Amino acid sequence: SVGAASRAMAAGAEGEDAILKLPEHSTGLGQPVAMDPGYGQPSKWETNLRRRQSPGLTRVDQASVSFTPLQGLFGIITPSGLHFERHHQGWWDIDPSKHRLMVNGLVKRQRVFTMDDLMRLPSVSRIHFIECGANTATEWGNVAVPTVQYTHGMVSCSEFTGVLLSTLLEMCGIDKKKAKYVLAEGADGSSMTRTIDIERAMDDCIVAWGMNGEMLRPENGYPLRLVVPGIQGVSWVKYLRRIEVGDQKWATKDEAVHYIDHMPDGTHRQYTGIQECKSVITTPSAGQTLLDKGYYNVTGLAWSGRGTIKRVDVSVDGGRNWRTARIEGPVLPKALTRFNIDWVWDGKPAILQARAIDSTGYVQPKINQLRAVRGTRSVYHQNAIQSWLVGENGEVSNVQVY
Amino acid sequence: SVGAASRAMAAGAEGEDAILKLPEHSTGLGQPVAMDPGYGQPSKWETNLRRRQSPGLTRVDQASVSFTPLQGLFGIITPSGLHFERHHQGWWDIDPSKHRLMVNGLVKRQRVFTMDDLMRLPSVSRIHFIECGANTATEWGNVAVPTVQYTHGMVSCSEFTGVLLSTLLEMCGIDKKKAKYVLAEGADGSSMTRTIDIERAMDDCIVAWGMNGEMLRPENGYPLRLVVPGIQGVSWVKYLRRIEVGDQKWATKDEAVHYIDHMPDGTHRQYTGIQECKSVITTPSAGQTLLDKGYYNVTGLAWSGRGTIKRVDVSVDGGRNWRTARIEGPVLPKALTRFNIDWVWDGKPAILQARAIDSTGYVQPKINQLRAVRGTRSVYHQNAIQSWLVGENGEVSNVQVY
Amino acid sequence: MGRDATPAEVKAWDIDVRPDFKGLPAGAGSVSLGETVWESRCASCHGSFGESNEVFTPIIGGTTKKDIETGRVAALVEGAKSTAPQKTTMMKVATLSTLWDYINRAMPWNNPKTLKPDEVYGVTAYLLSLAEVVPPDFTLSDKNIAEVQQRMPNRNGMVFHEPLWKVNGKGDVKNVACMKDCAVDPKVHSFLPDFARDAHGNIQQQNRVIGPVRGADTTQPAPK
Amino acid sequence: MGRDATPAEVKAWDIDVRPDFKGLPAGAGSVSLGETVWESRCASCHGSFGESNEVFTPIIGGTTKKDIETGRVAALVEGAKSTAPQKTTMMKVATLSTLWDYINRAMPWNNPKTLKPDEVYGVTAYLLSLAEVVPPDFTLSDKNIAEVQQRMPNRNGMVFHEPLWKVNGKGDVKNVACMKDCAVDPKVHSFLPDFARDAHGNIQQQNRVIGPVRGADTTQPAPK
Ligand code: HEC
Ligand code: HEC
Ligand SMILES: [Ca+2]
Ligand SMILES: [Ca+2]
Ligand SMILES: [Ca+2]
Ligand SMILES: [Ca+2]
Ligand SMILES: [Ca+2]
Ligand SMILES: [Ca+2]
Ligand SMILES: [Co+2]
Ligand SMILES: [Co+2]
Repeated sequence: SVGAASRAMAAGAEGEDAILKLPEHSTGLGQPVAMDPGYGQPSKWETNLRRRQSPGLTRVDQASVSFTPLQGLFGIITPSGLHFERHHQGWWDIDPSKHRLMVNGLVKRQRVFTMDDLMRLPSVSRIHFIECGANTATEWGNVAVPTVQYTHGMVSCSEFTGVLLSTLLEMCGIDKKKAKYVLAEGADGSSMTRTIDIERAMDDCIVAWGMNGEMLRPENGYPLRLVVPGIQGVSWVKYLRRIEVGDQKWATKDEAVHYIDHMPDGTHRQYTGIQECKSVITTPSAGQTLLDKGYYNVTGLAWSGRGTIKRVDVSVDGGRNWRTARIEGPVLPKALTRFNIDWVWDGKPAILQARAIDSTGYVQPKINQLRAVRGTRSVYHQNAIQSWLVGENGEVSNVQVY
Repeated sequence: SVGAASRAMAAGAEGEDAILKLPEHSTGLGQPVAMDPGYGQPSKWETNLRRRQSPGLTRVDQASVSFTPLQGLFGIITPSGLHFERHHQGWWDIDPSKHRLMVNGLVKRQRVFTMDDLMRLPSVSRIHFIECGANTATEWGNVAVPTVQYTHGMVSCSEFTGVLLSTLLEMCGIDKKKAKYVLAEGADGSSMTRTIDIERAMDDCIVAWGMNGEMLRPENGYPLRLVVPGIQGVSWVKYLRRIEVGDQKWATKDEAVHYIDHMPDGTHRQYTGIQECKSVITTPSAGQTLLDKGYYNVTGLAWSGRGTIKRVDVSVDGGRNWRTARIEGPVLPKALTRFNIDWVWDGKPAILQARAIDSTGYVQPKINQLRAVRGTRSVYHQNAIQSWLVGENGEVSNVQVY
Repeated sequence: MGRDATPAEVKAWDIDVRPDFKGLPAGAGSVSLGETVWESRCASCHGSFGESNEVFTPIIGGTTKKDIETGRVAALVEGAKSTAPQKTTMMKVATLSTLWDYINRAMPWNNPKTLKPDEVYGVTAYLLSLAEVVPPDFTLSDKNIAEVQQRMPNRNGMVFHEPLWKVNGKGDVKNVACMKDCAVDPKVHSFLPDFARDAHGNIQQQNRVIGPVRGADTTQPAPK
Repeated sequence: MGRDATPAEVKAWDIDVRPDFKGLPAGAGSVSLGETVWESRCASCHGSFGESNEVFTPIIGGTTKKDIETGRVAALVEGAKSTAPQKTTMMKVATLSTLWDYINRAMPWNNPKTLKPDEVYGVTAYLLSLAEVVPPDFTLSDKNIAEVQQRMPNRNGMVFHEPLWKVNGKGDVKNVACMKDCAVDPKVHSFLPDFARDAHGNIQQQNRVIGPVRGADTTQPAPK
C-alpha cells in the first residue's frame, strides 16, 4: 500500500526533508517544566477535538448538550476536558466549603454532611461509563447528523472516587423495612431530582467527588455528584445536596415529562433507567475519509448498564458476515470497553457495523428490531447497531442498514 | 467526634446559613455548555493542586522536574494536566504531520513511519504507571522535603494507546537470532537514548500516541512516546524518532553517568531499569493537618514494575503492627493500585506506614534494609517504606522510622 | 461524621412533592393570580398561552376534552393526528404533583425557588385552565389538588415496565448473534441528507490532522 | 504501512555511538581545537575547566593519576575522601563512547547537533586533557579512541546486576511481611529540619481547601 510517508517522499529521492533537515526541536532548547499555571494542556495541534453543540438541537445554551468527540479518542478513559455536558439550568463552580449534603426521610437520623465529613469516609474508586438517556436519539428516525460525535457523543467513562451511598445510608440508620426508593436532589437552579431504586442505592451507587484522579469538573457537578452505574446520566445528580429515603417513586419532571419512552400505543414507559448494551465504531466513522486502500485497525467502544461486555462482533458488509473483535482489557462492569479489529479495505464500498453482547447474553439489536417493539416516536434508549458506509472515495457516512 | 459541619453550626441554633439561605447557584441561572474553547478546566477552587518544582533540586528549568501533587489525588488515573514532568532539554509541541519514526539496525527492512502509518496499525490500550528512577531520591539520606508531592511525586499512571513495539519490529523483519537489545531515541534536543532489553521490546512495550483517551500531552512526548511498562521513566523515550535493533548495550549518557546505582564498594550498577515494588500513603501525609480526632480513611498507592500488587499492609504504630488494606479494583500489571484502610485517630502521636507486596512475593523493604545492601550514596530506586508522623496537634510530618 | 439536621434545615430543603402529594405545602392560588404571575414571570419565555417554542417546547396544547375524560391523550397513539405541532408538556404529564414540584423548584428558569407557594398554586392553576382542565375562575389548593389530578388529560398514559428499571431485568428487544450469511436487507434505508452535510460546520476541522483518516471537507459536496 | 528508509536518511539519524565505537564517524580533533570550541560554545555553562556547578554538576574533577592506572575512581568507595566537592561526570563515566555520543547529540545544550565530528573529537579531547587522561598536545581520532578508552579513570567501575534489569529478576533487598509485634527501633531517625519547613513554599496553599485534612501553614512554626 502507498503510505503517507511514501507520498511525502515523492519530492526528493535522497529522502524526506522531515528527516534530512533536522527540525528546530532537534537543534534547540525547549520549554521549562511546571509552566504557569502548573496545569498542562493538550497540544496546539489537537484543537480540532472539542466538545461541541449540535446546532438546532436545543434552544438555549444552558439547557443544552455538548458532545464528546469520540471520533478522535483512544482507550476507555474520557479526558475530563472533553467529557460531554448536559445541563438543564447551566453549570456552576460552587464553593465546596459551603456545600452540604443532607440525608432525610426514612432514616433514624436525618443528617447533614460537609465535604470534609464526606471525604473522611471510606471511599471507593471505580471506572464507570455515564451515558445520557437521549444519546443517539437522532438515529430513531432517519439519518440526520454527520458524525459519531453527534450520534453517540453523550457517553463518557471516568474513574470515580467517593463514598458508597450505602455507607451513608447505613450511617443514618436507613429503615430497611420501609425504604423502597431514594430521591437524589441537586443544589443548582434545576435542583434535578431523580428516583433511584433502593437496590441500586444499596449496591454500587457512589456519592462521588473524584473524577479521573482529581475533583469533579464544575460542568460535571463539582464538588459532589451521585454516580449511578449503568443508569442514564440524568440520574447522576450533579451538585448533589440531598438524598431522601422514601417508599414511593417521585415522578419528578425528568421522570414524568422527559426520559420516558413513547410506545406505539400512545403510552409512555416511565423509569426506564437502564442503559442497555450498545457499541459503536469510532474510527473509521462518519465524516472521516480513509487515507488510502489497505490495512486499517477498526476501533470502537462497547458498554452495558447491566454488567460487562462479553463480546463484540464487527461486520464490514452491512451485517451479512461478522468477525469477533479483540477486546482491550480491563473489561469492567458498567464501563466502556475498547475493541479493535483488523480490516483491509479493498477500495470498494463497505458498510461497517459493530454488535456487542453483554454478560447477560443480551445481543445489541438492529434499529428495525428496536422499532418493531418500541415504535418510532421514542427519544431515549436508542442502542441499535450503527452503520457507517465507506464510499469508493474513502469518505465514510452515516447510513441506516438492517 | 466533632465534625466540621457541627463547628460551622455553632452560630445559629436554627441551622446553618449554608442551608437556610439558599446560595446564588440554587436561585440563579448557570453557565452555558461548550464554553470556549470547548475544552474544560478544573474548578477555580482546585488551584492549590499544581505540578511544582522542588526548589534547589535542579539548576535550570529545562533540565528539571515538576512533581505530581499526590497528596490530593484519587484513584489510579493521574489527570494529564498534573502528570509529573522530567525534561533534559525542555519540551516541545511538535508538528505531528512532520514527525517520523525510523526503525533501523538488525532488521530486514529499515523503515520510516509517519504518524498516519502508525495510527493505522493494530493498537492496544493499557493502564500503566510511569515512575522516574530518581523518585524518592531525597529519602536516601535524612528527611529533606516536606510533602509526598516532593518525596513521591515523580510517579503517574495513565491509559496508554499505541502499537506494540513487537508489531513494528516484526513488520520490519527483526533478526531474531542476532537481536539482543533495542535503542530508543528521541527527536528533541536531548535526543534521549536508552537501551531496552529485547525481551521487553518483544513483550509489552508500546509505541504510544494516546494517553488518557487523547493524544499525549506535549510535556509527555507528543506525538509519540515509547511506553516501557515497569521500567524507569527515562526509558519511556519522548518525541520518539528512532528504534535501532542491536546486539550490544549502548551505555548512553543516561545509562552511564546517571540512572546508575552507587554501591558501597564504589562501583556503579548499570542498567538497573526495574522499578521495584513500592507504596506510599498519600492522605494523610506530610504537610497535612488532620481536622480532628476520630475516623479517617487512610489511602495511598502501590505499584510494582514486576507485576501486580498482591497486598498492601498499613501500620499506624511505626511498623510494629500491621493490618491489610482494602485494594480498589482494577488491579492491573505494572499499574498504580489504590488502597484504603480505616483508622480512628485517638489524638496521640502515630506513625503511619504502608508496605506493598507484589505478585512475585517481594515485600517492599525498610530504608535500613535498602541501605544495608546498597549503602547510602544511591540516588535512584529508593522504594523504601515511607513513614509519616502524626503529631498531637494533628500535623503530619515526614520522618524516618525503621 | 456529619451532624443531625435541624428541623428548619430539613424544612428548607425537603421541598419535593410526590404523586400522592406528600410534601405539598398548604396554600391556594387562583387562575387569575396565576395569570398575573405568568404574564410577569413566565410568558416572556413560554408565551402568553404556554405555546412558545422559543426557549423550550410548548407547555400547553394538543389535549382535548375527551382526553380529560379518558385520562389518555389520544394524539399520542401511533398514526393519530394532533392539534399541536409537537408534543407538549401537558400531553405527556400524568401527575399534577410533577408540575407543582417542578415549577416550585426550578421556575422561573433564571430565578428559580423565588415563587411563594400560593404563586405556584396560582400559576399551576393558570396552566391547567389554559388546557381547560379547570375553569377560568378556579382556585387550586392543597385541599382540591387530588381531585384535579383526576382530570389530568394523560393521567392513565404511563406504564411501568420493570425490566428496564432493574439492572437484573431482561431487555424487551431481542437480537441473535448470527455470524455468517445473516439475513440483511441490502438496501440502504437512510442516508445523511445533502443539506445536513455542513449543518454541523466543517467536519474537517473536527478531526485530527494526523491518523488513519482525515475529516471530510464538508464545505465541498461529497466527492464522487 | 511505512516505507523503506533511504541510506541518506539512516545516515542522518543513525548517530549513536556504542562502547565498541560502532557508529563513530571518522575524524580527528586536537585538544587545542577543542579548547577553542569549549571556550566559545561550552564554557559559559560548564566553566572554563568543566568545573562549574551553575547549570549542571561539574564535568571534570575528582579523578587521579592512580585512577587512570587502575580504572577505578577511588573516591567513589564508601568513606573515601574526594578532591571534588561532588561527583563529577568524569568520576563516573566508564565508556568514552558515552561522552562522544552525548556531546555529539545533545551539546551545546541550547544548540545541539551543530558541532562537526572533528569539533566533537576536539572538545572531547579537551575534556580528557583537563582530566589528564590525555596530554595537552593530544589529537583524538577514530583511530586512537579505543586506546584512550583504556585510560578512562572509572573504566572498571561499572557492574551489571541482571536481576534489576530483567522484569522476572529477583530483588536484592529482602523484607518479610511481619504482621504483629514486629521488631522496630522506636527512635525516630530523622525529622524534617526546621529550615526546610517552608523551603517549598507555604504547604497550606498546596492542599485542597476541603477534605479530611488541610495543608499546614508553614509560614508559621510547627504548632506544639
Ligand atoms: C428565562 C426563561 C424562562 C422563564 C422566565 C420561565 N421558564 Fe419555564 N422553562 C424554561 C426552560 C429553558 C425550560 C426547560 C428546562 C430544562 O431543560 O429542564 C423550562 C421548563 C418549564 C416547564 C417544564 C416543561 C417541560 O416539558 O419540561 C414548566 C412547567 C415551566 N417551565 C413553567 C414555567 C413557569 C410557571 C414559569 C414562571 C413562573 C416559567 N416556566 C418561567 C425557561 C423559562
Ligand atoms: C546553555 C548551557 C550549556 C552549554 C552551552 C553547554 N552545556 Fe553541556 N550541559 C548543560 C546541561 C544543562 C547539561 C545537563 C543535561 C541533562 O540534564 O541531561 C549538560 C550536560 C553536559 C554533559 C554531560 C554531563 C553529565 O554528567 O551528564 C557533557 C559531557 C556536556 N554537557 C558537555 C558540553 C559541551 C562539550 C558543550 C559545548 C560543545 C556544552 N556541554 C555546552 C548545559 C550546557
Ligand atoms: Ca445557542
Ligand atoms: Ca528555576
Ligand atoms: Ca420529601
Ligand atoms: Ca447546509
Ligand atoms: Ca546505530
Ligand atoms: Ca526557610
Ligand atoms: Co437531561
Ligand atoms: Co532523567
